[in-house]
Amino acid sequence: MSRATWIHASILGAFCLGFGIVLAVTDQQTNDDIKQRILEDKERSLSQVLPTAIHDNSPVTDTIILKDAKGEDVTVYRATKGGQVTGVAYTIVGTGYAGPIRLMLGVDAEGKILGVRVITHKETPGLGDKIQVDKGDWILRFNGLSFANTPLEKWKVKKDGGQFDQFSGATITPRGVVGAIREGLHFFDAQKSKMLEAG
Amino acid sequence: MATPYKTIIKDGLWENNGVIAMLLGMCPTMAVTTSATNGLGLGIATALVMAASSLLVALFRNTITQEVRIPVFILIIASMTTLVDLCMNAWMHEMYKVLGLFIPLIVSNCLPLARLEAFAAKEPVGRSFVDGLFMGIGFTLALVVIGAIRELIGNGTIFADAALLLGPAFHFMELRLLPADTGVLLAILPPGGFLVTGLVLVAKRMIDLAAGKEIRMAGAHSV
Amino acid sequence: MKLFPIKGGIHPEYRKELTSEKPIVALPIPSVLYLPVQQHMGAAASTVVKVGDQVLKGQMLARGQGVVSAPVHAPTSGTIVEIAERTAPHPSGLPMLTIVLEADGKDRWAELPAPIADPFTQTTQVIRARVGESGIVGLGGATFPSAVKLGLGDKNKLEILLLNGAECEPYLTCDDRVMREYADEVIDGARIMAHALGAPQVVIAIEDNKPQAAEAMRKAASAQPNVTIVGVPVQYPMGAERHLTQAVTGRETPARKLTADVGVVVHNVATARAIHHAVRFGRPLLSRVVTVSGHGIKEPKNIEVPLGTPINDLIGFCGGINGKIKRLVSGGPMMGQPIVDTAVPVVKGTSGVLALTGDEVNERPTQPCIRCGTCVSICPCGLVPVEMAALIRNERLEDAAAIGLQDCVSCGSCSYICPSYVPLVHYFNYAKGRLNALDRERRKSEQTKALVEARNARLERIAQAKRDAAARAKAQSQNSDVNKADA
Amino acid sequence: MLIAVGGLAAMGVTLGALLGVAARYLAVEADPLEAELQAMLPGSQCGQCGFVGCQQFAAALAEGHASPAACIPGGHATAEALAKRLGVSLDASDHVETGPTVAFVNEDLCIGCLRCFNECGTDAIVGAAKQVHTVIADVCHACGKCVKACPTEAIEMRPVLPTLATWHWDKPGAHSTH
Amino acid sequence: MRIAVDKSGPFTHAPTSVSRTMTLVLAALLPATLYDIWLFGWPAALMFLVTVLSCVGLEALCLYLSKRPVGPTLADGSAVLTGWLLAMSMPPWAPWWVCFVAAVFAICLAKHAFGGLGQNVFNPAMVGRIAVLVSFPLQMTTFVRPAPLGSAGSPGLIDSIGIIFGHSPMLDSLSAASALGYIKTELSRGIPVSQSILTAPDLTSLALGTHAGSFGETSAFLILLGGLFLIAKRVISWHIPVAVMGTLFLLGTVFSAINPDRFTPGTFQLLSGATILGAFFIATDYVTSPVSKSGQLVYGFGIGFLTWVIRTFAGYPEGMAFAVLLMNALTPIIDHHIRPRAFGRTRKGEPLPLNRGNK
Repeated sequence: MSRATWIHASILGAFCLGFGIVLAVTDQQTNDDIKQRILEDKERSLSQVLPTAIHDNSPVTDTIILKDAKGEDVTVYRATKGGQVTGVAYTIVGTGYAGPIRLMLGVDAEGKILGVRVITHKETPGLGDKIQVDKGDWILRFNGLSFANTPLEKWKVKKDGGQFDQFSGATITPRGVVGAIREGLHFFDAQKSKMLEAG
Repeated sequence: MATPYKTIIKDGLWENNGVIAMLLGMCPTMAVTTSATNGLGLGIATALVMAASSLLVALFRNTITQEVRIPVFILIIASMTTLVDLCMNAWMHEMYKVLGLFIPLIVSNCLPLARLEAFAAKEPVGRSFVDGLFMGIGFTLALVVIGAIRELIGNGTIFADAALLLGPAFHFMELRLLPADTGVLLAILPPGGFLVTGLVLVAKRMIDLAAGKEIRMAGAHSV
Repeated sequence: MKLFPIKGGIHPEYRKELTSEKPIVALPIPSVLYLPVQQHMGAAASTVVKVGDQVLKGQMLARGQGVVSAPVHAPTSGTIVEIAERTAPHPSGLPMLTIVLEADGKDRWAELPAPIADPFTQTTQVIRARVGESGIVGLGGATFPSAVKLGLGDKNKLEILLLNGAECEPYLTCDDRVMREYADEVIDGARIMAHALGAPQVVIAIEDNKPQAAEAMRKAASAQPNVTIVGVPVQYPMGAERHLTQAVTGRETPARKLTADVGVVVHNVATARAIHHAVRFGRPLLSRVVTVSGHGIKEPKNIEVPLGTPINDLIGFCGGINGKIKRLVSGGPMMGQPIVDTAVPVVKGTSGVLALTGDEVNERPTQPCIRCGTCVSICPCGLVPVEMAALIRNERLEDAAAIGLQDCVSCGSCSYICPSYVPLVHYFNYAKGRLNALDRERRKSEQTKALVEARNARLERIAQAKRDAAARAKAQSQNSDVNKADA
Repeated sequence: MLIAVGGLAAMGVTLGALLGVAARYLAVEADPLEAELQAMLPGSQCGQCGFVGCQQFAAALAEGHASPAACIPGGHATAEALAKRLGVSLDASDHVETGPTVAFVNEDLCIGCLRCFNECGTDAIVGAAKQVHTVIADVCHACGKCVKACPTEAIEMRPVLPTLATWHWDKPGAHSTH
Repeated sequence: MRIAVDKSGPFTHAPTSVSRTMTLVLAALLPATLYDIWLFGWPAALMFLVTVLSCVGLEALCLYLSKRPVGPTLADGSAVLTGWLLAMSMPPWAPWWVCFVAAVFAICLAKHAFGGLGQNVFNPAMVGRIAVLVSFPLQMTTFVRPAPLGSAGSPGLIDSIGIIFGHSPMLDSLSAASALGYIKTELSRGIPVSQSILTAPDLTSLALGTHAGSFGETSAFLILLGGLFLIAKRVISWHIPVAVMGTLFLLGTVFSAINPDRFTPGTFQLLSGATILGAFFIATDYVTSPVSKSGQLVYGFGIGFLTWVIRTFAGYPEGMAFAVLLMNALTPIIDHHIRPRAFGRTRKGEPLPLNRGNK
């Protein structure tokens, strides 16, 4: 190979090496911070369905994996206080108008809903997105409900004979959300013993 | 050869603006301008990357041979983008959560590469830095304007969530100008990006025409 | 006889009733006749008379030049008073060499060539020569020298002589009247032509809106087993050569070929009559039947007009102009040409003189095209006029040519039907002319290049020759120096 | 981490070498476009395009510094061909349509000096010393060099008027009346 | 006499004009419109007026701004037609501002930004409809049950002004889903089409409009008559309507036969979702459809196919408007590739071989 070829090769090689080192160093420097941030993110979102008052642990790290009715793995985050499980949170999926709606459901040890939040959805903006907490308080009406205080046949939207309002223009989205929560409570009932086993 | 600073700044902000004159970097423009805040965030990140890469390229411009310049430029842009990405993630996490998805897009934005080729590879360090910076600021301005219009029409707000990006001190920027749920949603959906960008282009041409300037037709390269 | 459909076409308002019942009347010989030397497609004829010459009726004034050309004869006896450039019967209004003949009023015949007693025993060459020297051209309007067209049988095996009596242009009734009044002459001419062409069969196509003409022709042809009269549907442009061929025979003439290539030659009925006169009586083409019509004419008429008669005289003979006219047209309203000056003469191709009022023309300002596609569905040539016009508007002439501009026969159907009044045909005429001009430029550019190269080569040769001569001279002088030194 | 950095550097060296080799073996010699464009020009070196000669004009065209419409003797046909080859659209405003012209010798002023005769690239001028010269209109390509060469201003460029053979309809809307 | 010559032939012209064409289309729409106004009462009449007047007003404004003659161009009737068709595609009680925004998109954006009549790539009325459908899904999917003028459920003029111009919320009890929307909703909760179609409006009801739906959907029968009138008057040809409806019917019938639980039958596809309005009046828009007949067949097939796909698989229950816009985008390509066969040439444009059809 000629001299010129070696020059090109060494220039590009040198730049690669140099920037490689720079990036490696930066990565080292930021790695811990980034991990910390991600943890904080998760904690913050979990805190919406598992109020900080009911636990003294970090639910993000206290997880168990259970199988749902369909046999799929579900990660359950557990809130404990003094070693007692006070609440659990897990992801539930409902079928919306435009695809799956993923929600995080928090339930206390008695099976009462602590909170529900939407994680992702593809519903029509302005119509189906009222299930988001920042677009309306519809999702908050589930707080405190359980199979104990609301009979099973009422866990439907009004149109289907249940007790939950649909919002104007959209029936399918609320129906999907209500259905998902109903299934989520069934899941809690079925796996209650495993969930509440002291970690 | 040295271009006056004034021309560099004017070019970056208006005459040769990356988005509304050269029609470069349309992909991030369309993707992030659903709100003014998003536009601002990506704009700032892009400006940082551009200023840093212009500086570096100008610094090494006599070392880099013609044959390998493109890979080196791309390497520099990619490295700067990764740097910004990492640093933002670590230390400006709220902003990162809003923009994280779009920051890697800076690599594929052809505006930085275009400026490296057209300017930084030929001009001295100081001027190149200013060019990169002001091209970036021009890009930011265009994104903010397009974002603001889309946000206003589509959602009735301007700079919503600015505090998430800039810190709690900037809550005052968050304006709601129309009642909730009355926006023309189309504006914040993808077609709205094209429509509003088109209208902004028209506006620039009309201003230029009114100022008696000759309209240059830009070749539309977009990535 | 089984007919075949043709694609597209329109049904304009025909307004033939203005003149269809008016028998052909002869125009009195005008005092002065203007005879352009080119009244046909091809090369202009060259004058064989000079100013001051006394000429007799039927005497040749200008001789055809080359293969595709036709002579011009004196329509009456008189004196040549001028041979000069005068406004041609052409939309450009440009001048053309014109022989001006002052009639002496005596209308004395020159000595004519002997009649061909039995043309059916003569060779094609004899008939063609007679037709050629008689100055006969296609009288339907195309004015292609008929003798050339009669020679098509040499190369092609022809089956049908298709006599075009469709007369699909609105207003015009000259062919209609000729068929009604001179059916025998037309049939005889057609048979002579078929003989010359070697075509075994003659089909005479007449649009169904001329039943009397068809009847007259049928009667005249009753004794001729190889002559068939067919009625074709009333559909413009049925009279276009290729379309008529397709309607009657079902044969579609390939692009850039002639109908003769599919075994058919088309001639106009009036041409057949002219050939009958030339062959049977030796009379050259001196006059033709012209329809003078339109609501702007006081008394519309069909007139047998000596060639060279100024259009002014024709209008005067019809009582003059009636009220305000919008357009003055030579030929039919669809494919005719505007008349620039009423002083221009009737020539061999003038089938009509129309003075049209605003109502008849129905001209309106052009509106934006709404892409309704009507022009596409009615185009008898299967073209996309809307797209061609758009390309031409943007000066993309080559692209317009690529999608069929040169296949356009300028029938005018698209312009006629356009609800936005876009002058489509005008665009095509412009583009065709411009493309021709560009072609000339291109040829000239090539010629220039060749000339420049030739000149450079010549200069180089001269320079080389000079250098050689100088070298030789130097060598010689050196030699002589050496010689001197030796000496 | 070290592996990643090392890998990146190694990739840089390899790709750099490859590019270097490619630059050597795939180098394009001269611009073939220029030669092609020059071949399309009349070659009369008249200089009306503003360049010294046809070769310089072709070079400028290839680099995009000249308008394809600048060649006057080439006319519209050449302009279109050049524009097509260059892949640019011929803006109507690029081309000042002056119409074709042809040189004409005023016989009263011509002194038969032969200067124009020597200038003419296409041998369109005929004449001999001390004889009045004439232009063969068909061969004249309107370069205008003879006009400049004439010491007595006996030559002028006259527009070529349309004839019955060359006339065609104007573009609709180009003029309100004819 | 010398005469100025400014124009080549022909020197006669058919008694046609753009405004005549537009008037015929409007006439064809009139019976259906009157029927619809009767069916949905005063609010519908106001909605119709607002939409049409907005379009005409905005057209005038755009013409004025672009310094073009306002009067003569307005007289071509194209703005009225756009407004009319737009109104036909709206829910009968759509609020005024939805209509106005739709008109802005239709006239200013879809039509004038492209250069005005004849220059637009996309069907203006459908651009207007899609823009508001995407932007205001609530208002655009709230349909009322028919309550003919004079009947108990029909609001008076004053109330109607409140409904269209005020903020009086529409009573939920009055609202109902369109037929296609109903089927889709039921399907999403697991009720098979074969079952829900029994409770959906039947074919007679669909044809006569005695069910909820957009303006142009609820008068299918009269729209069909109007369409046939246009074909008879040669304003439109049969190619596009037949291709659109034929494709839709065929796909519906075939797939319904394969799986009646998932797919609605062809007849239902034809009569619901303003198919007939779309096929005869929307898809046949001159400006945005191909000019050649064979191109029109391809275009119509594309609309039918896309409509079926969108209705069956996509998020919106009605798909005609989207399908029309998508095929509008393909019109230039269709026009480029599908031309009529030129006389004497093959489809590829080569001259015909000599002995074809000869002997």
